[in-house]
Amino acid sequence: MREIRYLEAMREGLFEEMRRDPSVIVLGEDVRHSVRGLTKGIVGEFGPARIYDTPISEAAFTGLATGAALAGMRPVVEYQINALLFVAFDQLVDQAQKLRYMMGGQGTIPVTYVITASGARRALAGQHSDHLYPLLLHMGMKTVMPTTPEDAKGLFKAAIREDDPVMVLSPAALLATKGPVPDGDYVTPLGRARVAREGTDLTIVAVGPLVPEALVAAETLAAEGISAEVIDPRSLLPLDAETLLESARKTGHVVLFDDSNRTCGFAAELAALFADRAWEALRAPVRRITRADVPVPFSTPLESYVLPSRERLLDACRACRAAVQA
Amino acid sequence: MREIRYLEAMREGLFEEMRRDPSVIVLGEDVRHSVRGLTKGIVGEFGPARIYDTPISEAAFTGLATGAALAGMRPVVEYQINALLFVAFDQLVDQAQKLRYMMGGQGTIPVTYVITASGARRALAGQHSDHLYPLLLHMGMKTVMPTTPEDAKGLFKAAIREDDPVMVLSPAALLATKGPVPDGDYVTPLGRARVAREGTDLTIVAVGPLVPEALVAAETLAAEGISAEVIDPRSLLPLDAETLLESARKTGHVVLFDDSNRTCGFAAELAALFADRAWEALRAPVRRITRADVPVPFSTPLESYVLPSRERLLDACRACRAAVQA
Amino acid sequence: MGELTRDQLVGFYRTMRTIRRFEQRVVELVNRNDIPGAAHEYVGEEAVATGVCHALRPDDVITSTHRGHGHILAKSGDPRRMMAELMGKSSGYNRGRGGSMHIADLRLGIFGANGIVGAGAPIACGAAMAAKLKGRDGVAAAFFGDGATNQGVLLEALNLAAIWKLPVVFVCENNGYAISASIREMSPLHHLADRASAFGMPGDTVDGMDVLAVNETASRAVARARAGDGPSFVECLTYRFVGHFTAEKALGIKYRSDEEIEEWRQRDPLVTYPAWLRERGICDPARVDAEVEAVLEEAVAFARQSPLPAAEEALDGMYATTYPGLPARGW
Amino acid sequence: MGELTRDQLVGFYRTMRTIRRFEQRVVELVNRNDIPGAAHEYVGEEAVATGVCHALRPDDVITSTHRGHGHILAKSGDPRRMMAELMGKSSGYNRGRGGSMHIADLRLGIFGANGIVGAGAPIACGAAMAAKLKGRDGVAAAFFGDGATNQGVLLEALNLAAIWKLPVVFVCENNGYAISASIREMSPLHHLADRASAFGMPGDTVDGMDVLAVNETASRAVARARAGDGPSFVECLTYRFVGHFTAEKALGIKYRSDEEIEEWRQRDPLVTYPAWLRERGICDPARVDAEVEAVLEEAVAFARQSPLPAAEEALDGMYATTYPGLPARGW
Ligand SMILES: Cc1ncc(C[n+]2csc(CCOP(=O)(O)OP(=O)(O)O)c2C)c(N)n1
Ligand SMILES: Cc1ncc(C[n+]2csc(CCOP(=O)(O)OP(=O)(O)O)c2C)c(N)n1
Ligand SMILES: [Mg+2]
Ligand SMILES: [Mg+2]
Repeated sequence: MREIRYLEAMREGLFEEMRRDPSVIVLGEDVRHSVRGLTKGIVGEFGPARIYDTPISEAAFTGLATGAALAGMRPVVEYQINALLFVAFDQLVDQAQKLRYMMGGQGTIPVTYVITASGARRALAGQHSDHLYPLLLHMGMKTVMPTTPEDAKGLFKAAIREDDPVMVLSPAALLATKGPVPDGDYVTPLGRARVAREGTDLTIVAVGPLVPEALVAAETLAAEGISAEVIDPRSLLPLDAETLLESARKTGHVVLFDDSNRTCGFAAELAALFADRAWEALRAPVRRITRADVPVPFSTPLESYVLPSRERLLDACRACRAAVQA
Repeated sequence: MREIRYLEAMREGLFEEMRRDPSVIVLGEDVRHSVRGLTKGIVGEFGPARIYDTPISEAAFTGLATGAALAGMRPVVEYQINALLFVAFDQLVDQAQKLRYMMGGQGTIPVTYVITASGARRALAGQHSDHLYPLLLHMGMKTVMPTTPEDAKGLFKAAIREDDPVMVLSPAALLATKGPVPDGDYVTPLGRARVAREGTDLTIVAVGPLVPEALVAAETLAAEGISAEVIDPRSLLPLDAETLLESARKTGHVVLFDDSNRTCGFAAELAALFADRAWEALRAPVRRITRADVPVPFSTPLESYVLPSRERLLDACRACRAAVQA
Repeated sequence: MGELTRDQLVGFYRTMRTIRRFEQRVVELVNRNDIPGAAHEYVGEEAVATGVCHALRPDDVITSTHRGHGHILAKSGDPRRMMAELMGKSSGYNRGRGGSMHIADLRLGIFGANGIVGAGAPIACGAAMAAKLKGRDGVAAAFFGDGATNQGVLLEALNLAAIWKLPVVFVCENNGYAISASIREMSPLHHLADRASAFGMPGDTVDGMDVLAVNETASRAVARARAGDGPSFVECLTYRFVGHFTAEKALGIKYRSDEEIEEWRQRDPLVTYPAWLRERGICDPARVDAEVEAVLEEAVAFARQSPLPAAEEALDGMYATTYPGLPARGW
Repeated sequence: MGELTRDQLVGFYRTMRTIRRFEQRVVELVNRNDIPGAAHEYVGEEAVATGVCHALRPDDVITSTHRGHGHILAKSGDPRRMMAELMGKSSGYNRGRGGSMHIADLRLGIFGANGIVGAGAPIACGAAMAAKLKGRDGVAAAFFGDGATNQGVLLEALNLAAIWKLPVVFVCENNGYAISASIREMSPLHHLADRASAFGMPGDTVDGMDVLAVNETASRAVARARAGDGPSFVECLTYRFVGHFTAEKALGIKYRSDEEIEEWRQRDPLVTYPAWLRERGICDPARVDAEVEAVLEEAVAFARQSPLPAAEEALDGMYATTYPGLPARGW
């Protein structure tokens, strides 16, 4: 299979969907010149009527996408950073996400939101490094975070075709990674986890930019005689709980490796899930390795200390196994 | 001890703090005429320079409170409903909550936010019934939810004196309830849970408007021979984890009874906490009774189905005990 | 615009009368607890919704507010399904999920009442953009109050509509108050329409108690939008004769003088307009009144007879495409 | 306002030169990876921050933006602690926590750069309100870009300042672009200052390449605020000679013509103003240049020599009052 970069795979997906469906339009800041790279060349192929540079009015253009979607369009809205969700928050979670339900099931709101460089990049500090998916999950918004080029294209295309609002988070750390991507049209369905590595002793559920880290950690653990299974949920809502639980039931040991804040974060949700539904099988407490609950600091040593790290994951995995062997 | 209503206790607390500290000012919609009742009579006693009716500009007046606090004032900001946090979200969690940290610890931001009728009242539907504390906790904002008149006054006063942003949530369902309130000045410190009822077989952690429900349920359980301990965290962040864990270690059985959405909610955090730190003592899975993850519907049968109920709590408690006895 | 026909003139009255009587019944039903929750009545402001919506085509779109009944009725909303919704019945517009603040009928172009002040404005912009992109000449009207003119998203929406020349009419219902807050204190402007020029669009202030004046100004704005000339802002000076919501009395607050209320009541469109119709011999308003009564009688009866939804339905329909475990139950 | 003294005139130049050379060093240091992350340089816009901040008193407050170095230097920020912050050192203004987008010095009235467009404006309003309530005649200036004039919270803040007559000066740095988006397309207005009247305050448009013009207009606005006459809006027409941020070149995007850039460069205040000073015999700019060089040399040296913070400090200082378990660690 040909190998292409994650960002390029996303872009292919977007172009394919725009060719397929004339109701797909794109809105966002600097999308014509494509500061983020996702929309490069789009005006050339699709003309100015399908791509809109917006003013710095995130609340309004988010709401506009909702209205356009209710009226039959299929907007793709790009946000430059996670923090922009804050200023658009009411329009996202209190309008777009709620309207269909509140209207008694009338209409559909097929909007795809995409944050093309999601989460922390290096040294962007407190307002440019958040990874806010727990807030969206709490409010019921469908959210995916692909971690391979193949899934990036497949999940983005699936999101665009979905008749509900879907947030697509593309971790900044993965945009330049290369991987095999099938030719031709395909989608990766929402709601299916990916077993990134099989193992028998321990389940690591890793999210987004942490998946490659978890895979490296699994190699280290293998050398120590611990066979770790690494699961990439990739679709956070809907969540493929069965695949996660199955793995936990097999290994009896779970470590969560999550890129969001700790309190009421995604790892908390997973821990609650395992504690409830894999209870019988668990042979050690479920451990969470997450971000610390502070804004991401600027200086590199501070930043590294606050973000989840492979070292801490390894410690947690070892402790988790030791707990039982002891 | 004299018995007064919850809302009246809050109001006493506010007036006392305003007398005590001239830097306390009040901002919010309709606070002069006091649509919510908290600020009734305030203009009369303190004059118009300490109380401001705001335009419907939640983001801006939230930010204004931040700036005023950095410059030495101690603003109390009232929001009429939880949903107003959505439109002010950046100014709350990305500015007020983060600034001190991002500035390297310079300054203090002693703002108290208060939602005087928090959570669901009857039949206010999808945008007027949210209970959003998990979003705030995830972002590190100190948050309290008193459930008795005594705590309402004590925690509100403590919040006003706190040198950090604190959200005070007063559950709509409790505003009219009466209870003993000490005379004179006192505060209820943040970070201490309240054991609302002692018990030995099962720990129920109940939040906000659900505490009285849990106490009634505990009576029912008592009649069935199950001795339930009911804990009211009242301070959600900082959380008194030790009191919660101690109870869990004593009873070995935990049911969480929470008024927020389920996914990545407060009950998820607690379940993760117990699964991690009370692991050895737990004798059954930790069960969560929460809201369903849909906007609160309008019609009464639908609304009741979606909100956490005493019946479901009882079922969960019985199942939790049965799991072990079987 | 052209002359208004007799049918149109009578139609204005029928709509206004329907709104007034609908709201009066709502008050009764709320007070009797047959309608739960909060309802924000439109009593006194009927000429605004009527004048504007009669300037629209059936395929045009509106977004409404917390005070939405009038807009919805004026856009041909079915009083039966509205009343059923207010009572939380499964035959209601939203199958009982929405209640007063969320009534919608997408097929009639009613993109929903909205519980959040100002939030409907960008949604209207989106509907307008869709019409434009699909090569239709549809128009969207966004209703909002005086208080909403200080909500950021609304101001942002004005700018978006202007730069993209969207076919939108922004209808500001200036009833002088946001709950208890007088717009005189909440805005430095004498005419809220003066905000329009700062967003590059024409702004007009019109007597919102005069349905003909509202209709004329709205028709001009709609025609302008339909012709591709972009958005307009229409400020309608009006007044609510009642409290902010049905339950206001119980709060014991008073922020408007009796004289002020009385002055505005003198201009009640439900008094002045039928008098005008009668004087000119255009119709006998009493006939219309009787028709309206029958319609509302039936609406209330329909709503009463309809069943409540089954509790378990509460988890349906959140998503157009659903998956196992979605939405999460709370137990 | 009165005549400017020779010291003041020279001071303007010293500030502008400091900003220019500071930013040029920042570019070098970013390119060498001595400064991590993103820096948004103020090159070309020096006359704005300088003209405005020299109209302020030390106890006045500013709120700044993502492009904040110029504002902070002009408000007497210490280049050493700024440079240290940019390098993430513990001697930096924010002890390494903030970096370019969050530099603050509360004692100098610098209430922070800000990573969110428009977010500083209401914070400035709060500082202004506090000054007023404390009976001081302090003033707050809020800096923001052309792009920020379409952000809801900024528009809301204009209104708040107007109705409460807060002593605020809203300083719009119109450099023509928000990243790649031309304000010509993003706003229907020719003069952004025209938005001011819609919020009940005077709006002026001034040549932002002319430090004297900026200072004069800003001084008027500040005097007005200080006298209790309320807020003003000052639009400064300016231009950034460089990319949106240091890394822009790597993106390979082009949204401004070479001619346009060249035209503006002709008006470089770091060329025109020292020439004017020299012509008038007010001072020898080369002397100032040498002083500035020495200051910046020392700032870079100071920053380089300073230690990085210890990793564990990352969990300190989030709260003024802390509790067991707060903030939660991630492991
Ligand atoms: C963003 C937001 N802020 C506050 C509220 C609470 N609230 C509901 S209606 C209302 C007053 C609205 O005033 P206006 O826009 O003038 O409309 P009117 O009620 O006068 O029709 C307020 C403050 C809300 N629903 N949404
Ligand atoms: C609310 C918000 N939206 C978008 C961004 C991303 N962003 C950072 S700077 C910028 C452009 C700002 O333009 P302008 O206000 O004109 O300031 P300038 O950069 O020209 O000084 C954008 C879009 C942001 N930081 N905050
Ligand atoms: Mg009003
Ligand atoms: Mg700009």
